[in-house]
Amino acid sequence: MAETSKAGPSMTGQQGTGHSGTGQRGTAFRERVRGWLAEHAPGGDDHVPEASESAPTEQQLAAAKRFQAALFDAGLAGLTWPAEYGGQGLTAAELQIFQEEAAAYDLPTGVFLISMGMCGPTLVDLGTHEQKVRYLPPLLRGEEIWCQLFSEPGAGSDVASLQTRAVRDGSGDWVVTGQKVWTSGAQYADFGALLARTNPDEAKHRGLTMFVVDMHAPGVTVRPLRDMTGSAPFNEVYFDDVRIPADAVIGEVDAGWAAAVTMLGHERVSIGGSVRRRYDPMTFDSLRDEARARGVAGDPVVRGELAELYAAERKLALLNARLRQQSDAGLAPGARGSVAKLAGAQVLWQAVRVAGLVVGPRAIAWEPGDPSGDALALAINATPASSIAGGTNQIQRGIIGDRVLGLPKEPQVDRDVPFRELRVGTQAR
Amino acid sequence: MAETSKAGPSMTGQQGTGHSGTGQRGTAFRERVRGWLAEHAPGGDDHVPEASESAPTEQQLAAAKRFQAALFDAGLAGLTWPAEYGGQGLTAAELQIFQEEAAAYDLPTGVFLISMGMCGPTLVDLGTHEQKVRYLPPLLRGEEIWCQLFSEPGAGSDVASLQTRAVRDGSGDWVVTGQKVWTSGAQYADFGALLARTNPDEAKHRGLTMFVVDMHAPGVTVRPLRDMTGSAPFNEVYFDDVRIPADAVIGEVDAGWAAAVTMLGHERVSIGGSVRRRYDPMTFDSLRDEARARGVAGDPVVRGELAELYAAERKLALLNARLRQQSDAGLAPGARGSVAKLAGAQVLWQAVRVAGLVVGPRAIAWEPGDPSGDALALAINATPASSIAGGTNQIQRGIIGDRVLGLPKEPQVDRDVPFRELRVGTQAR
Amino acid sequence: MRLILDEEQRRLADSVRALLADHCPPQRVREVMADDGAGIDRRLWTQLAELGVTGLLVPEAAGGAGAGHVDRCVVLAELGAALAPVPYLASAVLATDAAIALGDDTLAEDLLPEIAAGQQTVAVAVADAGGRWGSAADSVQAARDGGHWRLAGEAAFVVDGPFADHVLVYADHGWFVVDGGAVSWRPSRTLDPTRRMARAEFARTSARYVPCADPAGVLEAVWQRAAVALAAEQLGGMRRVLDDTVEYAKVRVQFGRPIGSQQAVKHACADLYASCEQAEAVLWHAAWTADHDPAALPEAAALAQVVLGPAAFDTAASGLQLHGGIGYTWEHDAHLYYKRAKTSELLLGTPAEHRARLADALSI
Amino acid sequence: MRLILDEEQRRLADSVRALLADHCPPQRVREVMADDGAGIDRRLWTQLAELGVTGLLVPEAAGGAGAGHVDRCVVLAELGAALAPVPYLASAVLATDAAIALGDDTLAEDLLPEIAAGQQTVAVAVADAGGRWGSAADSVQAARDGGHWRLAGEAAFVVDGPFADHVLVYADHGWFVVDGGAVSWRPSRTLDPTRRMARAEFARTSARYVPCADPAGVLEAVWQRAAVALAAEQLGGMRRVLDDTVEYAKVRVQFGRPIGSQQAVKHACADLYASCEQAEAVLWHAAWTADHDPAALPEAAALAQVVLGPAAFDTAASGLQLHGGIGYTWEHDAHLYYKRAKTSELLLGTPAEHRARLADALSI
Repeated sequence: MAETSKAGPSMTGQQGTGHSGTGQRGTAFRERVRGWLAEHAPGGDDHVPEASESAPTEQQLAAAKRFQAALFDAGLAGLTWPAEYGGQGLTAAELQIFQEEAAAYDLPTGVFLISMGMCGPTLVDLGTHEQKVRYLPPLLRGEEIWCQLFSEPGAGSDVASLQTRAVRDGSGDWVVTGQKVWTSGAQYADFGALLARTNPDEAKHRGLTMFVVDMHAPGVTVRPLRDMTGSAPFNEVYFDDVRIPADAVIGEVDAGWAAAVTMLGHERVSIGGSVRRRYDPMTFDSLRDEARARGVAGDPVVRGELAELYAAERKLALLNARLRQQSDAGLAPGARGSVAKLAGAQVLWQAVRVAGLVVGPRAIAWEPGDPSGDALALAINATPASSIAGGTNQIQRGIIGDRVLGLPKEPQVDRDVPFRELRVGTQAR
Repeated sequence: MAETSKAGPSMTGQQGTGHSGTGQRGTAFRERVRGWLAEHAPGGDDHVPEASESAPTEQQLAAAKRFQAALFDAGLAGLTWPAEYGGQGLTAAELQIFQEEAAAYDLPTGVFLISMGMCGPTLVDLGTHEQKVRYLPPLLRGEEIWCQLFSEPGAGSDVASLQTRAVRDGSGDWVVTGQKVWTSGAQYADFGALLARTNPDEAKHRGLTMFVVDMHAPGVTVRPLRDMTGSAPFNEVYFDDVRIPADAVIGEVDAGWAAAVTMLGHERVSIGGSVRRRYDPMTFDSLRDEARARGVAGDPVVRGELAELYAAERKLALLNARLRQQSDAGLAPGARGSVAKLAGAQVLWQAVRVAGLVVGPRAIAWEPGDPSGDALALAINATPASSIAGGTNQIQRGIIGDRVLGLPKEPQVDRDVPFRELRVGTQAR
Repeated sequence: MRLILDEEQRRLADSVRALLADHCPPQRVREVMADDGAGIDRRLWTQLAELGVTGLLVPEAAGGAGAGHVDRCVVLAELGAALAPVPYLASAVLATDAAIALGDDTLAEDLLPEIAAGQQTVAVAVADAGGRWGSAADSVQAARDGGHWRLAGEAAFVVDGPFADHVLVYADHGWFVVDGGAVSWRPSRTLDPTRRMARAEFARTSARYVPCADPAGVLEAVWQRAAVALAAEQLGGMRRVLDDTVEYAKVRVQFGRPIGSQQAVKHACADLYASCEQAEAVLWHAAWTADHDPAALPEAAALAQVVLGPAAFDTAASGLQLHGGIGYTWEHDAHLYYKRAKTSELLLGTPAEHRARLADALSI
Repeated sequence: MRLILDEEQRRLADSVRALLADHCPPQRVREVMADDGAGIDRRLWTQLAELGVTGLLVPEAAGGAGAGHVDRCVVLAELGAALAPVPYLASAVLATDAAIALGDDTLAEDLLPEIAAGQQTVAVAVADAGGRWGSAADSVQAARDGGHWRLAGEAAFVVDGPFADHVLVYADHGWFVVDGGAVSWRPSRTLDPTRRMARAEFARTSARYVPCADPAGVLEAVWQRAAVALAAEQLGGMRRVLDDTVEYAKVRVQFGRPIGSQQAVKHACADLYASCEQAEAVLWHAAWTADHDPAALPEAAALAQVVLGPAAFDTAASGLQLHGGIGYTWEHDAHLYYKRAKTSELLLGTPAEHRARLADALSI
């Protein structure tokens, strides 16, 4: 690793190890990115938190949009998107280089994560030419933000059991009624990718359709949803007879499940490749420093636990690096990305345990002015999200078993039942 | 615990803690048992191993039968069985006292474990008067030994999918063909409790019947089955047109599943209450002594691991003691006994890990003359049995979920299918 | 050794549970939690006193019930299950045990009848800012000032300190009692919003010295009894989480059937149950030992925290996980048990320290 | 840093795998295992030599392939998957690495060509009866006897010792080479019947001293390379167990459907897969580091054993468990992987010692 020690991301974090794209073109691109970031990356105040932290302020939102516009102007937005719609038409290698360089900064890109990582790529894949022309350039210029509207109170892991209805009226428009939940960014999003049931007489995976919905349309109500950390990075979104024009369908009518699978595939990649915050109390680096500061780093038990935590982080980082190398070599990670998600959650849970040993009672009560106490508590309280959000650990194991290992499916009692006859959520029977 | 410190079982083993039956009658009985054992309990050479050790020698077998006869003569055999059939007509309290006192010895009762713990009690519950008169007294006198014939190569966890057939011929006799496996003691058993399919047109749980089978009958072939420890405490038993008279049915024809459930209920109690060997390398006591002998007991990591192992043993021992107290108070353990089985396996797996830390490389290679090396290797190699034999951990968790917690059943694809249409084992489709 | 409750103890559990069901539903816990001015539920505390459970370990002569640790653990398990915001751990456990163990008649006569009657609450300050049990011995200094003593310095992790009428302080390796109102309190931020803790600042604070032959012995005795009492709270939380999770698994439908019919959920529930059952046996053993076999208490108390600490947290975390997204919301109660369990796991030291204590008791 | 195999390495893996499939099926492993006279499969060893893999790390000048650790790990993974009874770990890893690290031309010229050609095998003796790496330094004494040296004492845990033509001994804190035939061997009983170990007794055994500036440094270098090589074997075993278990889960029917459709089995298989994938990344990183970044090897090698040791055992144990009763039989191969994995987990020290090594490397 000597060759990579000069710069770049922490070698011990969950993020990548080593660099990709060492060809000449890659080197030139890396230099350009590095130079641009050194000049334009804003300071920590502009940091826009991702989910499981608090919602961004107006100022942060404005700064984020400005930064995205600057990225666009510099030719660094939509690296892998078609040039025709404002992208740069480059490859995954350049994207990887950009992420590696960006990892050294706390870029204010959090609010665009879903827009850029999920909604945009899905439009690239499935949108009509008109949709791409209308939506992609403003997105890349930081003018419009998107959110994703899949989950419902009664449809968590089992997304396909969702109950939000879209009914076509005489004019050809659709009228939407229902409730979504866990929607990041709904309070500031301009558009949403909405999954709704268009044919309840079909089995649950059939009869769904994906729409572009204008979040400012009449009948859309957004309510913040507090999570267990006490902050409200998510929302509930209510649809009360919201009208959507016929040309807002993404993909085909009643083929929404396939569109959703496409989008969730981008989500896994996006999660695996997301940029980590520079300071996180729940890492080996932080906890080793804590242990040193508290004088317990020499305790053999603490030492062993720290070494195990390092090993857990490192094996995950190396797994991710290997997945990327395989991907570069033409073997897309696909469902194997679930391994990284599963392992990532396990590392965090392990870190919570180690934090208790290292920090001791100070992890449970601290002085009001002590930001490290607040940060540690937030990290402890955010950890359950790692094994729940984006598909629970149980769901990830099922994905690995079914799609990677090819194990036989469980008996599916809901496969061929018309949706209107199905029990879902916790509704009365 | 000061009041219980004078005698009795190890306070740290997985076996009980504290004594039951402190009433006057109990005290007198305890004195009698203690006195008799002090006088009659044979030395270690007569020890008859249980499953997962090697098969007993002829001499051990003879000694075991003599010891059982002596127990019978002393009025200490079949403590809870009806006096009418040779038992003592006492209560679970006396049995508990006996087991507590016996725990201090290495009694040669291993070969009778299944006879006394499972087959006998099932005959008491379900046998005809004639069957009880014929079979129970010789069993208690140590003259006849029984084995249990349920499991088959294709029917492990799913016992009810067994394929051994019993067909009634013109004379009213039954003719049995098939193969059993995992049969402890078949090589020296005189009788077996056989579960066979008598009606393959019924669903799998129906159409089974339990029989008494004479293990010396023509057509019965017993072959030793080596397990991963290298010893052969189990057997395969082949039935090749074995004739069984009509009066050998235990319970009702085609009601064998209920009979099997009755017998397996006794098995759980029997496992929970079985007498432990005095020396076992895979206990806290042994590993603490090992650690001291090797000078690593002061290592903080080893110390912590030993304390955790102690805690695991102790919480299981206390759980068992509590189950007994509840049982004495009228709350039968029932399916909750699965918790003890599950926890018992977890303790052993934990001990294997701790043994590695304590013993180090000497656990993997040792001098030919070193019995502690052999014993430790045997214990490491026998540990998988703890989470497989008598129902895998997975099966135990299902039992707890279904019967203790009342969680909904899984979809059962084989519930109402005639057996002959069902896929079982690994047979071709 | 008795590991199951008798009829009277079950009735005690029932009556506390009924009181809490009526007067301390989750909504009430959240009201108190949100009100930094209140911090504890004084009405509920009075009701518990009227029920006669605030002075369970106080001798009858001092107006208490003269009952045992098992009885007190019965109450604590219910309080832990309900996350009841009352100063029971501070006043009816830590302070009561310290006042009894100190063996000073004047102190006992002053404090115990008031504690038993629920008229006054008492807190205990034994730790410095690092949180190690007994470390206040060095962070709070005592000096004689004429006929009085004065304390100077700081103690932290004082559970329910700001609401206490008196504070027992382990200062300068001895025991002192001070008026709660004479202490300068700085409420701490806490992981668990239902368990208040504070720093106590002493600035030449007038104190009364409590004569005691073995102050460190009292400190240790209080730890052991606190370890048992906290374990009872932990068990109560575990039981509640298990019950809620099993109930949810029965009604929540995904993929066309209740999630409890899925092995991933069912087997996890079975593991929770197995953990609870063993934890419960360990708890009642520890409580019984505190009552009947004090010589074995160092081991039994350490065992209780070695087992219950991590088990309660794992149970809370697993229960939350099995609820999925709803369990991660502020509105659902799962997070309150999660935060309480993590707090309890570290309140009396880290799991590694508890293991070391157990190893000491076993002479490993 | 490269964590995936290139085309040539994949061909190497394929050719070794094909050879082992033909000449080292499980039945063959069991034959050699049952034959205490044989102990190793000499014919297979010759075939591996003909394939050119016994001298992968031997420089081309000495008749070897001059290849790297990644290539050798490719071979070791296949040998581990097949449990091949050949002295590869002893001769092509431990002895080769020691001979290279010692840097003594005479020794290298004597041993390396023979090792590469598969004509002779060499064992390494570094541990005393307690098994700690390097402890033979004290249990075997060296004394000068005229122009010669003589060794006296005992070394243990000598992998494939009795079959070796030469033995490299770490005696008296220096390195010596002795004739295998001059050593008095006492075969040990081993947990793993497919990996032979023995005690070597030296009684004024004639030895040749190997001049070396830093004998302890060589000892450490050999450990690090052995840790990487053993990790490759461990990975091979893990992959085989995973494949066998998944295959079995697809065909074994219980309760009317394949057990692999049950979440208890499916999710356990997923966990095995996740463990394997991470272990593989760690292994190739360690091998790459050994080839390209020696300064980082202490960390990477310790990491490999911290991760692969327990992971391989847990995988073997879980795979056996998922086979149920059949996995517990002698006839099924699951137990061979279980015993090998436990052996490998402890062969180079305990997991706690590996963690301590990693902590050292990280300067914790």
